[in-house]
Amino acid sequence: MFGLEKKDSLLLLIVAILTMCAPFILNPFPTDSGLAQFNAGYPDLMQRFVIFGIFAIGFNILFGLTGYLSFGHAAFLGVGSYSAVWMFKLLSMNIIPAIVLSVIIAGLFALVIGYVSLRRTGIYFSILTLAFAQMSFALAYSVLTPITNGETGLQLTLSDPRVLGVSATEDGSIPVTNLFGAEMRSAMDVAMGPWTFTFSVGYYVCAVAMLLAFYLSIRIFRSPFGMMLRAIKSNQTRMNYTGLNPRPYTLAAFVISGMYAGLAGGLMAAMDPLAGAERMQWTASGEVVLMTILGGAGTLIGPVLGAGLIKYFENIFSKINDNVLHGWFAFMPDGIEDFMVTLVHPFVGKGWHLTLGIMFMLVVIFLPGGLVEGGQRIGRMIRGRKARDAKSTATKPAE
Amino acid sequence: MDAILLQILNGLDKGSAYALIALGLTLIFGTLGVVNFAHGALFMIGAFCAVTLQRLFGLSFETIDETQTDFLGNPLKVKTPYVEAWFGPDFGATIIDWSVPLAILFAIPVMLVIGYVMERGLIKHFYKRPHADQILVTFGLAIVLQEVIKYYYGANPIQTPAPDALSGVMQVLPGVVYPVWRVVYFCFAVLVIGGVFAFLQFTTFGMVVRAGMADRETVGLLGIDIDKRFTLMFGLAAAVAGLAGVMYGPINAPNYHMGMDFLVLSFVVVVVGGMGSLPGAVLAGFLLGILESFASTTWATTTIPGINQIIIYLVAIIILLTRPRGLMGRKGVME
Amino acid sequence: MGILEVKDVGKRFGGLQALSDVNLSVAENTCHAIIGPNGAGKSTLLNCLVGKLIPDTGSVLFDGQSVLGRSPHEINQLGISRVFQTPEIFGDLTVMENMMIPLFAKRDGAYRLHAVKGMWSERALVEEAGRMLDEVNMADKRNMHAASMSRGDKRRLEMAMCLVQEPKLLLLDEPTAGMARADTNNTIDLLKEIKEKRDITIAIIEHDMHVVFSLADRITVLAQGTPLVEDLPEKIKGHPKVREAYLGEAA
Amino acid sequence: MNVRPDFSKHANQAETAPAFLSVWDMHAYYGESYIVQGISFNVHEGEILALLGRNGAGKTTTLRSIARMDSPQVNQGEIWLDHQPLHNMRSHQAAQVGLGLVPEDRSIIPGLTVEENLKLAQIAPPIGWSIERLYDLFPRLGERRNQEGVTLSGGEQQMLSIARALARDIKVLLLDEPYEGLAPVIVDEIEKTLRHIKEQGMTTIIVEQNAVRALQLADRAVILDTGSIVFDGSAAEVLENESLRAEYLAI
Amino acid sequence: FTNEPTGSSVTLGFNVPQTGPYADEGADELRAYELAVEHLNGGGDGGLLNTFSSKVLDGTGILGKKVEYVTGDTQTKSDAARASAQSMIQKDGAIMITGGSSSGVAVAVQGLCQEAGVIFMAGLTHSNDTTGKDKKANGFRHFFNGYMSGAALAPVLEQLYGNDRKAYHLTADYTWGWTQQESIAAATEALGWETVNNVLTPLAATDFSSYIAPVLNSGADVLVLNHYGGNMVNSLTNAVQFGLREKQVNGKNFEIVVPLFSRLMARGAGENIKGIVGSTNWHWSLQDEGSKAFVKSFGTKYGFPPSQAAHTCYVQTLLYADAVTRANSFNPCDVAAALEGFEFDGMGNGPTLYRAEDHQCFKDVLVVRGKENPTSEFDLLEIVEVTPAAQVTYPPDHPMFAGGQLGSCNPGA
Ligand SMILES: Nc1ncnc2c1ncn2[C@@H]1O[C@H](COP(=O)(O)OP(=O)(O)OP(=O)(O)O)[C@@H](O)[C@H]1O
Ligand SMILES: Nc1ncnc2c1ncn2[C@@H]1O[C@H](COP(=O)(O)OP(=O)(O)OP(=O)(O)O)[C@@H](O)[C@H]1O
Ligand SMILES: [Mg+2]
Ligand SMILES: [Mg+2]
Repeated sequence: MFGLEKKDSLLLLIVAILTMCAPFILNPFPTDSGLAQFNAGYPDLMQRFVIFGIFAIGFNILFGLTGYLSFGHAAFLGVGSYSAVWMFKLLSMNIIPAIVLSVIIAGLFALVIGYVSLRRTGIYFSILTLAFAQMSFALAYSVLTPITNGETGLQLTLSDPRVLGVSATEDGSIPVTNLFGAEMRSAMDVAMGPWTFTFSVGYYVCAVAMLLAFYLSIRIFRSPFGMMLRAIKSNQTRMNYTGLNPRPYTLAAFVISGMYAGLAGGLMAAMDPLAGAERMQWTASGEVVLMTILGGAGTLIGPVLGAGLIKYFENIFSKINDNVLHGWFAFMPDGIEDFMVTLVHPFVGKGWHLTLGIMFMLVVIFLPGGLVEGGQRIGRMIRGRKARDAKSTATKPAE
Repeated sequence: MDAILLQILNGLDKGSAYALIALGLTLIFGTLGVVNFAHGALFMIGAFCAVTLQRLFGLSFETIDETQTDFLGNPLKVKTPYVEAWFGPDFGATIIDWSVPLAILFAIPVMLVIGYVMERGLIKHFYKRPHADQILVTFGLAIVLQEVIKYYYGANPIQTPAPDALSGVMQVLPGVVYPVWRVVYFCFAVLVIGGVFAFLQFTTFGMVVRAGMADRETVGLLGIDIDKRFTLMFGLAAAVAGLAGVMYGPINAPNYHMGMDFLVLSFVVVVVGGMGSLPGAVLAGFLLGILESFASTTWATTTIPGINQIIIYLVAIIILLTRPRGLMGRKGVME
Repeated sequence: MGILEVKDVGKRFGGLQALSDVNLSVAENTCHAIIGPNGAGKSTLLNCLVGKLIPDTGSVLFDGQSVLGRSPHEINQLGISRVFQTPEIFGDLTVMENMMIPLFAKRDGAYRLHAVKGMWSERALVEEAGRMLDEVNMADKRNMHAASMSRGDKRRLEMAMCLVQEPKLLLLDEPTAGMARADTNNTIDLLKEIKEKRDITIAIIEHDMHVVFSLADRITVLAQGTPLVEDLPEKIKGHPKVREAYLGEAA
Repeated sequence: MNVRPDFSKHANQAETAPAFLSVWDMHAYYGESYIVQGISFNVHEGEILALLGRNGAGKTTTLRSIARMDSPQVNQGEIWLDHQPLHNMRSHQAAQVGLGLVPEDRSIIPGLTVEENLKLAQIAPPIGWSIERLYDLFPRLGERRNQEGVTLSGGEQQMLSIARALARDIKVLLLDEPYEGLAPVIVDEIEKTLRHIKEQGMTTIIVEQNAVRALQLADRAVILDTGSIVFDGSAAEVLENESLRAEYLAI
Repeated sequence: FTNEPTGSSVTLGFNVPQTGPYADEGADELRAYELAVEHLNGGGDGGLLNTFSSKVLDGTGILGKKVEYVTGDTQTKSDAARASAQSMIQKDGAIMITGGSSSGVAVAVQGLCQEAGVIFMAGLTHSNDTTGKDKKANGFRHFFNGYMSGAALAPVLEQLYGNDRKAYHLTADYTWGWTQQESIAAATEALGWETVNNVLTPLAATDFSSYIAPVLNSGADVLVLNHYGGNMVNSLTNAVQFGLREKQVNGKNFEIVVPLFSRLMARGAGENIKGIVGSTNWHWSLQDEGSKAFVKSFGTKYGFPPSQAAHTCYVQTLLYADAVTRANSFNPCDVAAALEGFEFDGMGNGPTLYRAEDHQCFKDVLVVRGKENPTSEFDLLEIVEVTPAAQVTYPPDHPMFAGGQLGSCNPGA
């Protein structure tokens, strides 16, 4: 299918089904049950899942294949967001030109930074990218405020020129981002028994973008280009003496992953037209690194899983406060209820960082290949012993 | 002229903080090859050793003073520290006053134990793992350490003042005054840096650890128990980081995220200094400290707006592009 | 004039003159062996030919073109392939993928972005790689992880990677070191066959005299950075100086 | 205290003298791959044992298992050296008991000079030859003492690796292809040295592709094939037995 | 309209920093919110409901619906704050969002609430922009702002330090810092003070020594620190280290001014805060009935007095509930209309006006000073002056607030 091998087609198909059905899958608990707290099927978070998924997929093309660890990838995401918001301010609220521009600008940015940074390898490369991103962040936060609106972030206002649209709608508010008229913010609630599912235009736009991005990344992984990138990671000397110049390959990978980041940034702005400087800070770059490693660097689906998990923690665990905890344990006798609440309290709500930190450690200690390895182990357990004697010594290339 | 001198002093001072943190980091990162994102947390824990000691000294019993009222209008509870009750108000107050210098004695064993536990319990299993895994696990650890501190001490900064005798300003040159504690900090940094250098230079320890880093297997074949030395090295690095933190407390009040604030910077310093080079890290620390100080003068910021925001990164880029392995990096370390 | 012309090449490492006044001419479609004591400068000379080192003095002409100042991948594109003294292969890749990379390099040049093409759809290349693996007796290992092979196998793989590029000049730095006798003999046969079938020039460094004398058309003996003698194999065998400095009782 | 198992029952031949180094029913894995599949053999004090076999037969794996390296993992079996159970030890402990290994890739430590590489060997007890005595044995190393070890020529690295093993006071020397990459004269030289230290009572296991040379030196030979022992007997026997040589050694 | 409450309860969203440097401030805000909910639902001692001039709230929730709440973590980052607010709106059906402890976050979330069609009741945000160039029809601010700080401080500074002073400003290099610096400089220059220099400091700075040292020889005799939070604690600590407090310049004592104070930060600054003058929105030692009632119910519940952030958040919640009740509708547009031009008293700041033109509250501003002999760890500031509202009021078209439009109220879907 689509020029993919059977295994990859299957993976793509599964991912496609999962993303298309996400509004159901992510809302497994009836709306007024205590566990509804764990539902993640609302548009904003679903959009974040797929947008950060795109970001991580792109990052993985660079890091997972070539092993070059960029610590400044958030800069491209930030640049993408800024470009998109400017496009909304100046041109039109249609997201297509905005996203196209953000991909292009992020690509150009990546070309320049990559050209310079790729003169070094290993940690020296990482620090160079970090330095560029931190400079972008610092400048965007202060000196470049006329372009970036500094601390607050670039927002739409009622006085934007918007040549191919209106500055303000008739009722005096800022127009909404749309795809040829389909508003990103519009959503449809469907109630089915005790469940409510929300289908939002924005999410499906992002989901389609992610599927395309994912498909492209599979193609890249399985292409001669992908193999060259893995070869670069494995042995640059041999690469050179085989008549291949590693630099253009790594630069291409860098630019491609920068464009993925730009796409993510553009989509982010399309869903929620604001672009803040924090998006470029090292913590943001670090986050995508963590997502990729958490999910499984060099695997196809890992980065998406990693992105999902971190965003889930950030948005769901942080909202569980003592009040909610008391609600959960209300069925217990008073003393035990309080005890349980005290026990769980440090790990949720304002303690969500703690849980995240512990989870990072547990995953990397027990699942050296990230979440994907966890999945593989479960799969192996299910397939069980019958396959054991048929084992071959050949090591399969990374998923 | 005075202004320039002051900025040089400031630079040396900032530099000594950078150099101390980078020194500890480069022992773990440049020598043991572990990308230790928890290093900032070690620095922070050092600072909180001082906070803890200050709290311990400050443990008080309460007496009720009927003449005053608290914010709810109830009689005011007056606290008296036990040390003042036991050792007399004067000596007790002196002990409390000197809690930061005393915390050095407290921090060394604490940090060694933390370093030991961290290495044996966690890092040991990660020497052979990819750097990416090291990043994830140490970052996770850093968050956990931070959150634990935050849970007990809150998010706000907590002052750990220098003893009275060492606070205030001193005359460093006619007409130029400078805070006493900052001078103390600088001297302390020079002492610690010198000590670490001497230890690694005049013993074979440094060579063995470097060799073990480059090729663990072979070093084992030569009968050397490299694990023990790695542990010791890690403990040493933790202690250096912790001491840097203890002494930094009076300059800026410790808070739970101070480590993260320094983390990125200290990686930059180590890499600019060159991977695997202690003198490089120290040199880069002082260099960046001084440049940062000068970049924040009015003259610099009016010439190039925003230069004070980016100077460190700009210099890092320039140095890394002109010198492939930073200032004094060794070949083949994390390239 | 030979396909490879080395003139007055000299190279210094700090206090050590590793090469001085090296002159060498390798005729097309011959096998030229370079032998000499350890540390004589043989590998250094090879490094100068492939762009890993830049000689301090002298010139190196390949096929009439100077190779000095070119980067390694450009030199390879001119038609020089090299097998290293310690195997340099792509350890993280499978044997088959290891073979594909030189084939792409040969077909597409130093850089070409096939970002979305399926790799195994390159039928012709896959077949060619398979054929070469057959020739070096590694067909059964095609899906193995290169890093987890024994060292002799890595050697053979590296040689196959070089051969499949069909270079004009093949540089071999101790290709059979650590290879089992049987495979050494196979390698000799393979090299002979290749030399005859495709018009290829070989320069080989080897300490195994059996290999040297089976393959070489001419031999240069290098000692302390300078050529001691250059002659036909039979002459070298009996040369007293060479016997003393290098061959010992083995000859 | 340490009850030494009676290996004579398991060994291929009845032995009279007690073995100095005993390997009994050893199984070794690289991760999932089962490489050494239950081998047993004995080496007597002062004996030289040649361990032979094709590429990938498991020779290196055997030596690494005896030296207690982290990989491969030995899941089963016993290894005894001079009444001490090595199978419970880590590599540095085995080294302290008196085991010395010259690895096949030489393992010169990057970043250290020649002299530092040697000094490193003399940090943990027991200490063997002095550095000066080693320089007498390999004058080339003395000349290069301040050069970084990894920039040595291939042969020089081999010398350094052997010298490093001798710098420790070892009871058993395990050599993994010591002649590889060495000029014939140097091979003669090293062979002489090996005979010399044998006279002083050193027990040696040598793995070598140059089987004839190894057999001329050795007292006994063990031949491995795909992880199992196919022959265990005197070296002379192998030299005489055509079919054995043809089948497993291709000579 | 968006999230119209249909059941027996109504959900409010409390979006505060729970992680990061402002976590303690966020925690205090959250306490205040919980207290407010308790009081609205008829629990506790009723707190400010008893002193509030509007009497429509009766402890039965809002319009008879029980008040429930959800919490979220802004991390003091615009993106995270918006994500958190989005989840409250989309997932939990929150009808009003409130909270925050920095202007960047407030402006970002305010913009979001405008687009989504819910009311935003800002927490601690001091930048002029929140109700200036970035004002929004759905957003309301009770807290004071940079301009008001300047206007309140200036007369006190004149009285304390005279009108012949040379001021040196250190300013956090982002929008809040700039607007505050602009306001303070304008107010002090109007007194006759001279601004000798204004140096912008990076947000990420921790050690301010290289910014403080030049002050020593600049000829300035007043240092104004336009910093907040950790920046303020560090710059103040550094300034004291350099002996500025003991210094004599131009024959006068050198003085340090910190225009925006908060007790939590004062606590972080420790001894260094003593004698330093600044402004604050509210302080627990105020003796009016409203303040006393609030301190009492907060202090009884939590064991320590509330911070100004807690106060403003509590009041905002009550004001929202009151507006809904008066409008008799949860429709954001009706609520906004009820808040616009609303005058009230008894909330601890004296008579207050929610001005219709920019949704900014106008009320008395406190000028405070670090206390020399504190009796407890909370007793850090003493009130120097209560500047009457009239003195800090400015016209809606004041140039420092120009450039934005409220737009029209958005009730959402
Ligand atoms: N980078 C370097 N720095 C210093 N000396 C070097 C360097 N590279 C090689 N040498 C020295 O140059 C001399 C020649 O080395 P080369 O590797 O060319 O020898 P060779 O002839 O290939 O020997 P062998 O047969 O042992 O491989 C050696 O003495 C070696 O120590
Ligand atoms: N690190 C490794 N991981 C997995 N398999 C390995 C590894 N190293 C070696 N092997 C496998 O173990 C088998 C035995 O290898 P070993 O290196 O012991 O052979 P050898 O007899 O020393 O061969 P050679 O003469 O080529 O050195 C080979 O099939 C090889 O593929
Ligand atoms: Mg060589
Ligand atoms: Mg081997």
